Amino acid sequence: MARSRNSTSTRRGHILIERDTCKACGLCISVCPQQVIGFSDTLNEKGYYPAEFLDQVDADTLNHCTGCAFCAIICPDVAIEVYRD
Amino acid sequence: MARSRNSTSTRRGHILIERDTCKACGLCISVCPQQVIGFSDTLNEKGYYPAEFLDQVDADTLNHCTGCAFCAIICPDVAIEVYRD
Amino acid sequence: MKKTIFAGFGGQGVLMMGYVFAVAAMRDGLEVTYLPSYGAEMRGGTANCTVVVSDEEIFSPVASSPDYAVIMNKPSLLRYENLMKQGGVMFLNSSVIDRTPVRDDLHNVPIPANDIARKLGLDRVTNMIMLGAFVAKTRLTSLESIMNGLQESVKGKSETVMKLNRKALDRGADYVLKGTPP
Amino acid sequence: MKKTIFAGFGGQGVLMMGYVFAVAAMRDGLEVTYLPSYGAEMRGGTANCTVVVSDEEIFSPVASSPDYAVIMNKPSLLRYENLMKQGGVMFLNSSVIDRTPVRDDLHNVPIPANDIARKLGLDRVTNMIMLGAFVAKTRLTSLESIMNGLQESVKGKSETVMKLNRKALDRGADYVLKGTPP
Amino acid sequence: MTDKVLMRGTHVIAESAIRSGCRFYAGYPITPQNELPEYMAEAMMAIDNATFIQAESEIAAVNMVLGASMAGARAMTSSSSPGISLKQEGISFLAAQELPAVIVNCMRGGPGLGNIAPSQGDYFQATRGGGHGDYRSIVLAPATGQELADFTARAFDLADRYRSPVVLLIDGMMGQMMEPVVPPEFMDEADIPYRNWILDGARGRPSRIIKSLILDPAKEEEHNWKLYRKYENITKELQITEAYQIDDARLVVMAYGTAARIAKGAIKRVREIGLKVGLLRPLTLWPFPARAVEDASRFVKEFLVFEMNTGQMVEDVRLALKHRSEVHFYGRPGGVVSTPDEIAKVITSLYYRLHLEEEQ
Amino acid sequence: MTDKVLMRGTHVIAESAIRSGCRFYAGYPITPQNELPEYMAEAMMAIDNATFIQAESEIAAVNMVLGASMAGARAMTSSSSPGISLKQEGISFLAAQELPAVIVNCMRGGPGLGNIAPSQGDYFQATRGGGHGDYRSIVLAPATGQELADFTARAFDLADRYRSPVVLLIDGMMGQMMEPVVPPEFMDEADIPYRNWILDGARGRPSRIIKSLILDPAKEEEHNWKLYRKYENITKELQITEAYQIDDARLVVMAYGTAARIAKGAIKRVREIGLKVGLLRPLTLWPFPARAVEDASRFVKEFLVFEMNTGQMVEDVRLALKHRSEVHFYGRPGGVVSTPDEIAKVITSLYYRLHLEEEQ
Amino acid sequence: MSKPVFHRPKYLKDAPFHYCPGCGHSIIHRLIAEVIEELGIGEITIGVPPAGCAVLAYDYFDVDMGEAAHGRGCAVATGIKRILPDRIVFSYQGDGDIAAIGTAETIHAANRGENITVIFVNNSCYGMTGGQMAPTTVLGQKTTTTPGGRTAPLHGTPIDLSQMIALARGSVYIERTSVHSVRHILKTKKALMKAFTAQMNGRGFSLVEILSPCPTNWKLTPVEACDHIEKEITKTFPLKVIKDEIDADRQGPP
Amino acid sequence: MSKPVFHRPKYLKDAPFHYCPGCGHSIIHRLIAEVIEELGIGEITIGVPPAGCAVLAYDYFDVDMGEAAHGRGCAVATGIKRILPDRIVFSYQGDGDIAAIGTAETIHAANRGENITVIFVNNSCYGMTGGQMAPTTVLGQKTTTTPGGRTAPLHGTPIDLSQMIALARGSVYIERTSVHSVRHILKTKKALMKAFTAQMNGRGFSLVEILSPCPTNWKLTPVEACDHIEKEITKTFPLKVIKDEIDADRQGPP
Ligand SMILES: Cc1ncc(C[n+]2csc(CCOP(=O)(O)OP(=O)(O)O)c2C)c(N)n1
Ligand SMILES: Cc1ncc(C[n+]2csc(CCOP(=O)(O)OP(=O)(O)O)c2C)c(N)n1
Ligand code: SF4
Ligand code: SF4
Ligand code: SF4
Ligand code: SF4
Ligand code: SF4
Ligand code: SF4
Ligand SMILES: [Mg+2]
Ligand SMILES: [Mg+2]
Repeated sequence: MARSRNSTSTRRGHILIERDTCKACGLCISVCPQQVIGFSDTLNEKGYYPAEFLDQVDADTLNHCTGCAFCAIICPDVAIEVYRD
Repeated sequence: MARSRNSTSTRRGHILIERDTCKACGLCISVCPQQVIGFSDTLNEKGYYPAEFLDQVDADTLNHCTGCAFCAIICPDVAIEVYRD
Repeated sequence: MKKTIFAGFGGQGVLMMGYVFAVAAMRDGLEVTYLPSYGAEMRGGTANCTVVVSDEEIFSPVASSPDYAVIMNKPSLLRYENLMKQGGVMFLNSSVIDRTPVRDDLHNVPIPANDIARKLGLDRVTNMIMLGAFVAKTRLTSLESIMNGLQESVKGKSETVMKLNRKALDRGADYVLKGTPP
Repeated sequence: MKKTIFAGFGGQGVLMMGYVFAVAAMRDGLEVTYLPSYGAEMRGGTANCTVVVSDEEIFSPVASSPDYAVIMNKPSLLRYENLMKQGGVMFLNSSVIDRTPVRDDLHNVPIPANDIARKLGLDRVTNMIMLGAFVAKTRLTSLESIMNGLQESVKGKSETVMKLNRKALDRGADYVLKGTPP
Repeated sequence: MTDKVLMRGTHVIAESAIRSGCRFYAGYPITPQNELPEYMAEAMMAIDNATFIQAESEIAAVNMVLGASMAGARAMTSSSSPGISLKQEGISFLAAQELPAVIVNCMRGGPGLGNIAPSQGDYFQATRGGGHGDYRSIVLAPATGQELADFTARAFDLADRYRSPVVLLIDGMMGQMMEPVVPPEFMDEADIPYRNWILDGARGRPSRIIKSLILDPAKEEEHNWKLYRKYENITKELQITEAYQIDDARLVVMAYGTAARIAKGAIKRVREIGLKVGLLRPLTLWPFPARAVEDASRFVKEFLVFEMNTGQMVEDVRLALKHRSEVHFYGRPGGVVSTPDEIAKVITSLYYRLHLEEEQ
Repeated sequence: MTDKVLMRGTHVIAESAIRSGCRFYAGYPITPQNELPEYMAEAMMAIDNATFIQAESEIAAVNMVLGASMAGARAMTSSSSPGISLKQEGISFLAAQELPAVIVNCMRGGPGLGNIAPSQGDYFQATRGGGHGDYRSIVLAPATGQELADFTARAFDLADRYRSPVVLLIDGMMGQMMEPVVPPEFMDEADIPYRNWILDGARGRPSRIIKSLILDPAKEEEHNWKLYRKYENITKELQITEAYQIDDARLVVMAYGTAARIAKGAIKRVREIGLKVGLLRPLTLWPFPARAVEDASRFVKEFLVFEMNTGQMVEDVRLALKHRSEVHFYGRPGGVVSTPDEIAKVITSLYYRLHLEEEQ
Repeated sequence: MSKPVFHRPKYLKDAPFHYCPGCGHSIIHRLIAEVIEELGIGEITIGVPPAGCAVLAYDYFDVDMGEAAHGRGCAVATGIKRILPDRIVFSYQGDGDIAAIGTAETIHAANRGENITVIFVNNSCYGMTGGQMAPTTVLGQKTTTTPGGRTAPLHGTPIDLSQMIALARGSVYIERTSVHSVRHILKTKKALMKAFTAQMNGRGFSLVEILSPCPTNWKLTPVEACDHIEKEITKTFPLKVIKDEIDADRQGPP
Repeated sequence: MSKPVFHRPKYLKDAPFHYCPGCGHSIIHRLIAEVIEELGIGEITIGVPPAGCAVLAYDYFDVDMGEAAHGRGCAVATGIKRILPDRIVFSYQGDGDIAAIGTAETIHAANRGENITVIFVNNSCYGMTGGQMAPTTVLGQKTTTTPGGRTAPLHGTPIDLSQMIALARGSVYIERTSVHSVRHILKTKKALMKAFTAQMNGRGFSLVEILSPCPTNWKLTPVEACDHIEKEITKTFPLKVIKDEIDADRQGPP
């Protein structure tokens, strides 16, 4: 699996956020231990700036998703799917 | 005050029972420590055989009213007045 | 159509009297209504019921001007005397009613029911004595029907009790028919 | 009688716009009704209000075929375009509405209100910019009345804030009257 | 004849309900209908899968019935006037959610706490919907022990057929009085029509919702008109009356329940002195039997409405008559039970006043 | 002019109540009237001896009001349809105990949970007494912000004068809409008429009882007729209508509240095309202004009743008309608010249908 | 010379009680009247009677009395007290009235800390309506709606409303007493004194639950009924002070 | 190959929630749906939604759902369960719904030991009607009917209904949890599991009270709202198992 260049650990999981389901509550961001979720800077269909997974395969993040599912567990709108890689 | 002939102690109190107010519940009789209340054998206006004070001045009772007011305290129909002699 | 009111004190078996009579009349094939007094507010008060028997549809089950009254105590006499239909008949439990009615257009049948009952050894059948007298005099039903009614209403009563009841009914009937003294 | 609907997203100050306009019109001596959307079931949904001004009695405060609409976001455009009276005027916050109306019998007045507001340094006055444009164009009331209305509705607001609002109103007005670019 | 039993009105209803398949009863004590829950308490215990609950309040009772009805049971509650007032929200919900249920109101004198004597003060409440919104309950008004039996059975059928609450509107006298009665047959539970709308778990079918919240006014309007059409249907199909000596009548008395019994007695008396008076008795109060009233108005020009209240059904009579005949009213509110003699006097004096010239 | 304020209907009622001496409010949240208790919560805090209670339920609220009224306060509660259903027992008690109180029903679409849109589905409940027994509440139906102010003040006066519950029957739109309003004057509490019946402790006078339990039917009947006479009096003294262009009208529309506003707009439109149509608007729903309707029926032979329900007031119109004129009905239940245009169309098509021959 | 040591209290009207022989309501009425007299509050007291056997309480108490609908005593008392905070307001309620239909009104009045006194007469049945099960009916007790005796699985268990009310933070004084013996009657009077005094001092919600014999519906003689309380009912409803925070500082949050 | 470790539960319909951003109702819905799925009871479950923000719950749960009037969830659930004792019945109620207008229905259902599960969502306000004070509103909290913040003397103190219900002898399992953090969400799910399982085993009344953020009416961001629960609300409503008698022998008298 391709990893981003300057990350020290490897990505063990990833998440999918349903962009148009997200209401930008920010809870996932607040609970992600790896801080790999942030807000998008474009509006979604509903009119929110939805959450966005930063640790994409080719992204340049410091930490990496562990697949812990914290984000999904707290997401009120069931907008997140979590995968262990 | 005249006392009954063969009583050993003296009467220290007496009660008045409103005959027609009494409903013959028998509670006064059950609580009188001196057992100086009983049922009358004639009906009152309401149709009950009301309670009756046995320790009248000239009555022949073993025990004597002490004026403790137990009877009055428990009488549901406030039919009893108590006097200390 | 004949209206009868049964009235007395709470524990005098007044409702039972009316009920047994109503069942008996029903089994005789008559139309019948039975209306008990009700309402818990009348704590320790009087109990009464009205039975109407008729060979045609009964309109009002209410005791407006009853033809007959079976009166078990004094307060009931005071209360119902005025209601009676002119020429009506009042069966009075003379054991406890010391007063005679004031209206002179009524027939009064005094029965010393408590005394008779005590003779039979059981205060509780006072009502059956009154009922016996009532049936014997009014002929609204028969003592046999009453016994059937009784059987139907108090299922599971012992033979002895039924016999005692029968005796009470008979005594009541005898008293009013033959003047048998208590 | 003129009906205007103000519509947008929850936090866009839509109800305030309508309210201030209604107060202004009232102070001008007009008859006026203001009807907000209500109901907690519309969580996170659109907000709107209808203001009717008239020099005679107003019958229905409801937004049936409004003459004007002040539209703050796209969903509101979709929702209200069809309702508009023929020949009506729609004031569109073109900063966020990327779509043009489909009906060709309406007049559209696009105002890049968010952009103008950002220039003024305060996103929150977007609504005042739209209101300024609306008033300037429709002349249903004056900017002075609006300022009075504003004063009356938001008692205790600081001088600075009021000045900012005034500025916003003017910018909106200027934009539609003189085409002043944001 | 021999299968007749002498039964108290409340017991007749309870027993008939059970025989008609009622398997859920929830109620709260109130005089003069206490013997109904008491009978149920005993009887339901003996039946498998039958529930009696003495609820904590009338409101709880009606909402339990609503739940039981959702779950597919024939369900019933009973109370008397003040308790029925408390059930109004629940009845509105039953109507809105189209849930069958039987509600017995054993009316007493009122308003307020009033008394426990027989009365007919709740006619408006029952027929106009004391709850909120556009809805109706079917309202039945039996007047004899046998009718109590028959109409209780019928109430459950109607409730099912129309998916609607049905009110048995009686009074303290009807509830307490005993008359010879042949209770209805025991219903085979298999005969209760299949209901394809109940909530019993979405096994092998899509999940279901029973609700009355309809946020969109257009859809709520649709629902309202749907209910309305049902009510129109019921109005067409379910007008029940008893007519007594009205063929040659020149005055028709209208009364229901206990009042009707008394009126009948009165009519019998006045017939004996030659007065041409008849009785038209509604057995359905809603739908009000307007057709029968209208028919009668073709040949009778005078109506006397007699109610045990200050005048409620009289409005429906007026509406039905469309001013074709005169309507008079006699009422005794507050729990007073008139005698046939009293009503006979009322009838007689009215009759002579109206027909003086002709009678002479 | 300058003392006019733009106020929401619910706020107008709350403020006017306070100015009219209302010193006790208890209520329970329900849309679309939440702003009324919210306003009270804030305003009452600022007044000495004034009480706002957010009750645990509508039932608690109405019974708190009953207590406050017994103790001599001008007291009010408010709710919307389902909550008003729950208050029915309490309202029956208020009426029976002859206690003044003001009850606001900000009607929504129903029955059941329904929705929160403006509706007039509770007309029957309000005017016929959704509670038990023979009683009535005075029912007022303002239609503008200013009327809300004036009628709130009047409601308290009427409640006191007749010792009766008074219902302000409005709808969600009236409650939410803002209009310019001149609130009523602050009432001097000393001007509230002295009440010689309140419970405030038997100091220097015999103890008093306020109750509605009257076990003796004869006495309860007496009480019922006493209330009835009061109701007759009110019916004589308190029929309020607004007439709009009925002098030459050949068709009269009858509507109240929001429906009347819309109808007025419609009439204005059809007048423009020459149709002779007027509006007769009841401002008192109970007593229903039968006199005005009867008067109108002398020269108008066609009536159109327009309600935001499936047909309720139409019964009162029929009763009042005594079949002297034809009655037509148009209704929109469930929270749908018609437009003046829609009603204009209804009027026009009816008008032409009725007057075709003449119009040609 | 005889000295009267027991007299009819001033605030009991001179009317015979309609209660059954041996009914506890009568005793409780008298105690309340005594307390009112002894506290000197007869001219500032307003009582709220229930729907229940004590529905006619206004015929006995010689103070202002305003009737409440069944179960709504606490709501009505709240309304009165808020308008007349310097008067003494009590509601008198049966166990059906208070612990069934009136559950919410009672708990919430307590929770608001309404400065009223509630007398809760627990006779473990619906007396007035003919002896149905009450929420307080003890297990095994036969009533007209528990013909075979109350059992937990069929009818639920007896509810202890006073304990629940004690959890409501606005309640300051709650005691359960009884009137089945002279000693307990005297204790009950003390409890009533304490409750009314708490109100006079503006302390908040006070309630005295009183176990009370209902010989009629228990189908016992009055003497047996008193015995039944002693031996049976107190097992389910032990007599005790359930809460006493009369002297607690109640200004801050609880 | 990626393995999904979190998916949308089966018994949630594929409909977007109408709740505000960060609303706890949404999380609780999902947890219930997960529990229903994991226990395999989706085809025998019947839910009763409240009047409250969750009034549309039937649009989300893919099980049979029957609407109750405001506050009457426990009464309706009782009716359903008695008719279908082998189905699983739950009611879902807000704090206003259950602890104000529904106080009596809830306490008495618990007291009867109805074998149902109640989910009691405590967001310390009336969410749906716009944020009025609820009985559970904590002291100091500003709501539209406590504009200056709730104070004990003016508005009474927050009510702890779960504690009261624990006193009802027919209740077997009562726990208060929260959904303001991942850890608490997981605990909440466990509590729900336990409650539903208790019902499946016929043990009696179970209730899970869940502290739930209402960012909208608290006027906080969702993240702040969660923080507020942790720091403030749990002071008044501590998280704990309030009662666990699931395994107790409940045949005899209590
Ligand atoms: C709304 C309403 N429901 C029911 C009744 C009937 N009712 C009158 S008193 C009573 C209960 C009496 O029991 P309790 O409160 O324990 O008092 P008790 O008679 O035992 O002293 C009931 C159910 C009523 N009057 N009003
Ligand atoms: C009888 C009745 N009264 C009032 C209402 C209005 N109402 C709907 S939801 C609600 C309370 C909502 O609060 P809560 O139960 O705490 O639920 P939340 O919205 O906070 O989840 C109220 C009062 C109603 N629908 N029915
Ligand atoms: S699964 Fe865990 S690490 Fe990955 S994004 Fe979610 S919270 Fe962060
Ligand atoms: S928790 Fe869910 S709704 Fe909230 S920001 Fe993250 S993805 Fe969006
Ligand atoms: S006062 Fe005491 S001793 Fe005298 S009769 Fe009464 S109980 Fe007995
Ligand atoms: S206690 Fe009173 S009522 Fe009872 S028997 Fe004695 S005197 Fe009579
Ligand atoms: S029924 Fe019981 S509570 Fe009622 S008066 Fe008789 S003994 Fe007292
Ligand atoms: S108002 Fe509160 S409880 Fe309701 S949906 Fe919004 S956040 Fe959730
Ligand atoms: Mg009791
Ligand atoms: Mg809430």
